[in-house]
Order: sequence, then structure tokens, then C-alpha cells
Amino acid sequence: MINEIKNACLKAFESGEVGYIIGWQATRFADKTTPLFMRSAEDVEKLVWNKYCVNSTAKYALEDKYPEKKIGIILRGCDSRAVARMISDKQLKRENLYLIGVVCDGKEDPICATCSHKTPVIYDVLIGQPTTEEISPERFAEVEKIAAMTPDERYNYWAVQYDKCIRCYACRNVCPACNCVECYADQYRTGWQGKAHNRAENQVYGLTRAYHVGDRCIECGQCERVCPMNLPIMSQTRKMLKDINDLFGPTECGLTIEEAPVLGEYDLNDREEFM
Amino acid sequence: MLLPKEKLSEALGALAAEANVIAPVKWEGDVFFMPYKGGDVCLEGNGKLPPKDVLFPKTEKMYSYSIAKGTMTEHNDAAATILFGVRSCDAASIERLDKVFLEQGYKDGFYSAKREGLAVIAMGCDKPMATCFCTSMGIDPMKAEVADVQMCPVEGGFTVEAVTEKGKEIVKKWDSLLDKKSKAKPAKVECSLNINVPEDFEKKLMDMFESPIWDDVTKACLGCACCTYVCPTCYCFDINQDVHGDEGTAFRCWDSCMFSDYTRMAGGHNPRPSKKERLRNRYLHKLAYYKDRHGKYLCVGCGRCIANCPAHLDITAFAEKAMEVE
Amino acid sequence: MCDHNHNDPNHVCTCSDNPLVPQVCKVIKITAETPDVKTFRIQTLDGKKPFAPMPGQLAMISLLGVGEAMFSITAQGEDWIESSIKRTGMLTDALHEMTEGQTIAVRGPYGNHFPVDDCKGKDILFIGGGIGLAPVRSFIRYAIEHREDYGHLDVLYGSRSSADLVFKDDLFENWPKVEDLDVHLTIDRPEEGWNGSVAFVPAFLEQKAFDPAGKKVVLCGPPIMIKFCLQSLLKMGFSKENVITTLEMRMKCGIGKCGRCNIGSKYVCLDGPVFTMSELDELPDEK
Amino acid sequence: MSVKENWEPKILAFCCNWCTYTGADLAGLNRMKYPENVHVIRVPCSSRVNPQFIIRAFQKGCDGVMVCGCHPGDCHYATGNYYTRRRFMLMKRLLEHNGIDPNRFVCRWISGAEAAKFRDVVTQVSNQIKAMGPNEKFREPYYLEKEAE
Repeated sequence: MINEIKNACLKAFESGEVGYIIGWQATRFADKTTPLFMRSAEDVEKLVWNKYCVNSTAKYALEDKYPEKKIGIILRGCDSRAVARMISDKQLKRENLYLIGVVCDGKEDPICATCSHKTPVIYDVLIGQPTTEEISPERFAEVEKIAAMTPDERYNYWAVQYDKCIRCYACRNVCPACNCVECYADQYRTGWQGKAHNRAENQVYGLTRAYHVGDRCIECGQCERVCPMNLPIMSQTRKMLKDINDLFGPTECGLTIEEAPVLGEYDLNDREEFM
Repeated sequence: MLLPKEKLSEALGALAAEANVIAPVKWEGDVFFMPYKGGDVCLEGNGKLPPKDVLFPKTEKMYSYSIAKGTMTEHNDAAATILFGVRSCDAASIERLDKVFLEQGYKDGFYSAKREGLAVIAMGCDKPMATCFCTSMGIDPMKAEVADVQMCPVEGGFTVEAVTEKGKEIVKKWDSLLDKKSKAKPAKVECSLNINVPEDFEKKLMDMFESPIWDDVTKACLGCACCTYVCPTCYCFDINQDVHGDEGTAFRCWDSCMFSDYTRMAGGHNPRPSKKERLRNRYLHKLAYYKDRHGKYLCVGCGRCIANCPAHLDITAFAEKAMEVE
Repeated sequence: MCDHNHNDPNHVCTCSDNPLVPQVCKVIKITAETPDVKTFRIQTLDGKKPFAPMPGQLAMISLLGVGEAMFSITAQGEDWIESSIKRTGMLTDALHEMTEGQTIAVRGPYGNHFPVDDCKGKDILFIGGGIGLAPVRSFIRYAIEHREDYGHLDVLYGSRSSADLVFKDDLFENWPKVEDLDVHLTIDRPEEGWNGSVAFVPAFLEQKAFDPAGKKVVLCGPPIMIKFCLQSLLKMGFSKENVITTLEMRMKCGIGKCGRCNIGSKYVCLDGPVFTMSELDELPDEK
Repeated sequence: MSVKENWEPKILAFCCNWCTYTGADLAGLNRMKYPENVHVIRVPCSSRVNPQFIIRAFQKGCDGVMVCGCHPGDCHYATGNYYTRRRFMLMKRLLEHNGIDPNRFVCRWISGAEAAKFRDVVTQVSNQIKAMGPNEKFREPYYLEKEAE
């Protein structure tokens, strides 16, 4: 598999349209890889493809919105949904990207157990045999576990989680759905998000972010992977996705590049609860 | 002198009677320095977060005021604390913070009150983790810099050695528990991760301010504050007000040089606009600026930033790449 | 650098034993210098000076309930200190809506100060741009009070328009009366009713063609002006150790702890804000 | 937590300017009595209410929050309340997921003519919350300390 990816990268460089390609490279630790930015053919040698390629490669393209040449990205299933997410959020242009899709074999990341899209949804060239996809029954297991608790137990469960949160904003910086130019938390002069590190401010941050990305979350699991304090961040957004499924019909985000967010549109005969 | 392993919780219980004891305890799946309430202590590896928030809390009230009455009351209630289970790297970080908060220009009233009330019981390291590299930063895993009591794990218990007056008082409290005859000595320990830092590495780093190495070293960084908030020697803070109508409280809280508004000025100018300048400033502060000012590296080799970085960046990989640049 | 030993009797400061806790004071006089600059005269509640700053030192001024920021102290009298503040942000907006007599909280003095001693016996050329004249003015007033210690003084000051000239009473009445002191004023664009020079400060500086012999330069203004003035000064033969400037950085604690105002290993609030150009060259040029 | 006997709940009501606010005004004109522990905030449209307002309201000491707007189809801005409907159906469930009792967050359509409905809804919500007692969840430290005194 790795040689096919390397050949795809070399072909991309020969075409002359691609400025750099984002992939993975080894680190001094056997169980960790780090994103690699290949600018020329020699860099392609450093590319690796193993079960430790857990970093998402897609969001780095956001930092280079007006590239002279195309940005090459090697996409696993979830990365391709991240790219689709950012394109439908009008943050990336499809013509600026050269997408090398690779059918994923599942990585060393708990989210891969419930992955429903090992085959990339969007690509210029595909490597590997497309697999049949189906939504994992375990998708909302975590949400149901919390729903089974009493309200006070639920609150205390989340209170302990938000006591741990150290507000490093790694979950925001890695999330492809969190792609605002200036995040509300950075405009702290306006008082939306306090700077204090206490449970209350962490709750406001946690809930606001869950609500901002809830209807566009592609369930890539990066937020839970990067959280240094291991908070169950996904179960907040998956709660919203579960409600969206129940109320507005089955949805999976980031599958096409013209997908309007659920809260960005409406339907005249939505369920009526507030009469 | 040796404190047998099974007597440890009894020893800590004795201390907890008079002062509040902070010890590494397993909570929610990780080890954290938390108030000790009986039960056993977890001495594998190191705390997920450093013990620095005993001296430099995440959020700390400074003073409350009433706008109408124009009155101002200071909050500086520091209780005597005993910090148990501090590894040599974290103890070295306390020494680095002391230089900043107690000497550099002014004495910080909040920090110094807590520091005087603190007794440090250091615990040597017999099994360093894969990401530890304290020996490369000139730190002896078995001898902590600011320890009041130095303990080292040996066969069947811990050697105990009082270093300062405070330490002697603590050891006196443990008198009945100690086995005075044992001559056990801790074994020499070497970290698996090593970088040999050359002489005046900081001068070379400071001359590399414009070098192109910074572009590809910082490219994979996500610009989050994970590395700064798990780092034992990061001491940047922000000052803010919590205002409620007529009265308010000024507090200081952790801040990170990796945030976008850290150096953004009122007019909007920002000398460090992107993650490249910020990460460069962070690496240089750890490996150059602090040494240029105080003679010691600000990085104590605890490896927490390597273990927790979402993009798996690594300060030792950067240091090695910087050493190759002429 | 005033290194704050609190047992020196004549050293007055608000540090108490905790430098981060300010002292409540009141604003006794507010003079509107220009549409967006006001000068605030501050005094403690019992009518004394909160502290005795050296020229060029800074004060952390906070409006209770709004915020805190660092400002240069432009002047001091027997029982007051003065700071000129331009309206640019959240705190300065609130300050500009203050009325006289309201309380304000102050702590300081912070930072080093202009090298008043090694400028002794030399001519001094003060160059200011816009609000940049405020920190420079503290040294001008010091030089006027110790007039005999210094040689010929020149004040070269420019701003966008005549309405934007700060400290108009000093510029037009007080300073011209001081012996052996020349005031040179310029504005950026022509205006009717203004017969003085019309030029940017760096160009105006080159027209004046000052002779660098035995002359020190104190320069402060927007970064772009400092950059071009320095080029003109070097063309005229000034050496970098004789050009002194005071820097602006984001500051939160003011006492060299919170880590954000560093340029290389130097902290602008502790080792600065006053640096000579030669010192600045040794620091990494974070723009 | 001992509930002080004469404890009055603090309820915040975001009322859309074109329908509910007019309805509340009409209730006042007709001398209809409704509990005074409801603080009304006028918003141009019910979809102007940002979910963060709700979290901040609970933080700053409110015991209940209401969002009231025009009936679907009557919105002065044509589609505002359709977005509100989706937004707060999800918000209600997310708050429930985090332990807030769903009865503490109420969203209702009240038109300009339904003064009686406004009074009934507000009275019903106020009694409901009074029965539930003060809200302890999401409280800012400042309010927790103030209650402790």
C-alpha cells in the first residue's frame, strides 16, 4: 500500500500542479507518527503508512487559503469527510486541492471501531479497494449510556469531566468543523468566553463548542484523540447527531461538498413541540 | 534510613493531620497531584499535570474591590502544604519558577506566600518513562534540587533523607515508622531518551532566529496550548476582572504564548501573528532565553509536552535538528 | 534600573509587599489634548503622589471593573502624576468617558528610565510622533528642571494635523521661552491657517540636518516613523548608541513575570521600555 | 440545600418583539396578573437568541429560561422561527444530556393576541420551577459563594 501512495505522490509532483503534499512521517517513538509536508520527490521517501497514522491531515490546508499551487493531501476516510466538511462550509476551494484517497485499514484510535466510511468520499485518485460501508450499531452507545443516568448523575458526570478540562483548545484547533476565521473564544474582550480556568467557564466552552459543531460533526474522533485530559467530547456532539437523526431523519455529515448544515436550513413540516 | 513500603500511607496520614498534603493519586484514569485523603498513592511514572498549580494555581484571586466605595481587599490566604512524590524534574521546575517569581525584578506576593508555606518531599525515579530526558538536561533523577526530604525507591521501601530544617521536622514525625539500620542505596538510573546538548547551545539558537528551519519545524503544530499547560516550567499568566455590578474581583489565570491574543495590542498589531513565531518563541524561551538570563535551561526534561502533543511534535527532535544547522 | 528596594526611605512606590495589587487613586484633572487624546492628572485619595517616577517610567493604570493597561507617565508635579492616553481600545474608551473626581487604580513605577545621567553635558534632540511625544515629554520636563546639566535642546515633533498636536500649551508657550531650546513642529498634510512646516517627521528631520557631534537623540512614535527616522539619523552620521527609544508591547503584569512582553530574553516592562538602538540590534527583530 | 421559604425563582424570558412582547404588553393592558419573577428581554426575533445566552443565563443565577416567539408562519422575518424551532429542539435535548431538567428551559409560540396564553404559560412555568427549587447546576463560582454566605 505504501508504495502505491508514494507513486501517487511522485506522479502528483511530476504533474507540476501540486506545491506540497501532506502525509505522515515516523518519529523517534515507534508508536507515534507526525504530519509530514512533502515539497519534492526526496521528501516522499520519509512518508509512512502504518496503524499509527492517527493525525488528521486535512485541516492544515486551512492555513494556506491562497496557495500558488495545489495542496496535496493524503486522505483516509475520515480526512476525506473533513475536506468535504470544510468545502461545504466554504472555507476551502475544491480546485486548490489535489486529493489522494487511500482506503483506510483502521488505525490505533478507538474511533476506528465505529468508523462507517473507510473509503474516502472525495478524491482525485483512489488507492486500495473500496469496501462496503454500513453505520456501526455502536455509534450512539456512549450517548445511550449517559441517557440512562438520572439528571443529577448526568450533571455530576459532566461536572467531573469539565473539572478536568485545562482549556488548551486542542479540540478546537484539530476539529475540521471548527473552522471559523476568528473563534468566539479568541475575542475574549467581548466577554463571550471568560479566561478563567474553572468548571463554569469550561462548561460554557464545552457546551458552546458542542453546539457550534454539533450539526456538522463528521465523527472523526480527533477531539477525543488530542484531549490531554481524555474528556468524552464526542459524546456531546454525538448526542446532537442522535437527536438530529431522530428528529430530522438519518444524517451523516461531510459526505458531499454541497451539504448545508442541519441548523442552517429548515423544513416546514419539522416536528412541532412548542405550540 | 528506610521507610517500608507498607508504612507509606500511615506516614502520609500522620502529615495530613497538621498540613494539607498533596500527593500523586490516580483519578479518572490518570495520575494527578491532588489533596491526599488516605488510601494509596500512585508512584508509577509522573503526574499527568505538574505540581506547579500548588504554587501557581490555574486561577487565583488577587484582590476584590468595590467601585462605589473605592475599597480594595487582597486575597492572599496561603495554607501550609506538603507536596509529596515530586520527581526531580518537577522539583527543578519549582526552582526555575522561584527564580522568576521571587527574584526577577520583583517579589510576587502571592507566589512567595505559598512558597514559604511549602515543604517538598521529593521522590527519586527508578523507572523513567519513554518520553523522559531529564538526565540530558543536567538533572539527577535521584537527587532533587529544592527537596526538603529526599526519598528514593529501593527494594521493599524508600530511603529517607532530610535535607533542610523543614525536612528534619517531617522526618521527626515519621520517627516511629523508619527502619534506621537499613543501608539500602538507590540504583543509578539513565533515561532512554537522550540528547547531548552542546556548550552554549542558547547562543547558537538565538542566532538562528531567521533560519528557515523554523518553517518546517512548526508546520505540523496545531497552535493549541496543550504543551504549555502540561509543562511544569511554563509560568505565563493573564490578569482579568470578574465584574458583578458594583463589585469585582481581579484574578490571574494560566495563559499561553501559543494563543493568538497573547501579544495582540489594543490597536490590533501583533508581533507574533502566526503559530510559527509563537512556537519559535516557546522553544527559544525553553532552550535559550531563560538560560541567557538565569544560567539554566527552562526545560527540565519531564517529557509531558512530548507525551501530550496532539501533532506529536517533540522538543528533543527540534533540538537535534537545530544542532545540525551550522 | 530602579530595582525597587522597599527599605530605601525616599523610594515611593505602590508595591506594598505585593506589586500586583494597585492603589486606589482619583483623577483630579482631565485635559482634552486632541479629539482622541486626553491627559489624566492622578493623585492618591489623601492628596499625595502615588509614586515618584523617573522620566520614561511606566504606570499600570486600571479602571475598576473594566481593565488594566500600561501607560507612560508624561509628567509629574509636587503631588500628582500625569499620563496622556489615546483612545484605541476597550479600556481607553472607558477612560475617555471618565469625569474628574472618579476613582482609578494605579501601580508602579515600572521599567527602566531614560539615561538622564549619561546624557548630562550633551545636546539632546527629542523626536516625537503623534502620541509618542508623551513618554519623551517626561525627559524634556526633567531636562528643563535640570537645565544647567544639559546642552542645547531641540524638540522635533510631528503629527497628522494641527488638531492632533498634543501638549499645545507646552509647544507654543512654555518650551519656546526656555533658553537654548528650539521647538520644530510639522504636520503631515497642508492645512489653511498653518504656516509651519508640512512634512513627515523623517523628511522634516533631514531638512533640519542636525550636526551629530556630542548630541543624543530620544525618539518615540509609531514603529514606521522610528524605522525611517533611524535611517535619516544614520545618514546624518548619528551612531546607534546615541539614539534612544522607548518601546510599546502588550503588557499585563508590568513586573517581568507574565512573560508576554519579551523580545528575545529581555522583558520590555522590566529591562525596557527604554533601549538604545545598539541594544535593540542585539535582540531578535520581532516586528 | 434548605430552600428559604419565601424563595422566589428567577426566570428569564426572551420575547420576540413582534408577537410575544406585544402579547405581554396586551396582558398588562388588560390588567392580567402574571408572576413578577419573570424578567422579559425583548429580542427582534426568537431566532436572535444565541444558545450561549441560555447557558450564561443558568450560570448567572437564573432558575429557568424561556424563549417565546411567533407561531410558525407569522414570523415578521418570514423564516426566523423555523430556525428557532430546530435550534431549540436540539438545545433542549443537549441541556438534558448535561443534566439540566428539561422543564427549566421552555420554548413556546405565543402570538400578539394571545395575552391570556402568555399569562398562563408564564404562571405555569413559574409554579413548575418554584416546585423544583433553585437551580444548582452550571452556577458561576461568584454565585455559589454568594449563596454559601
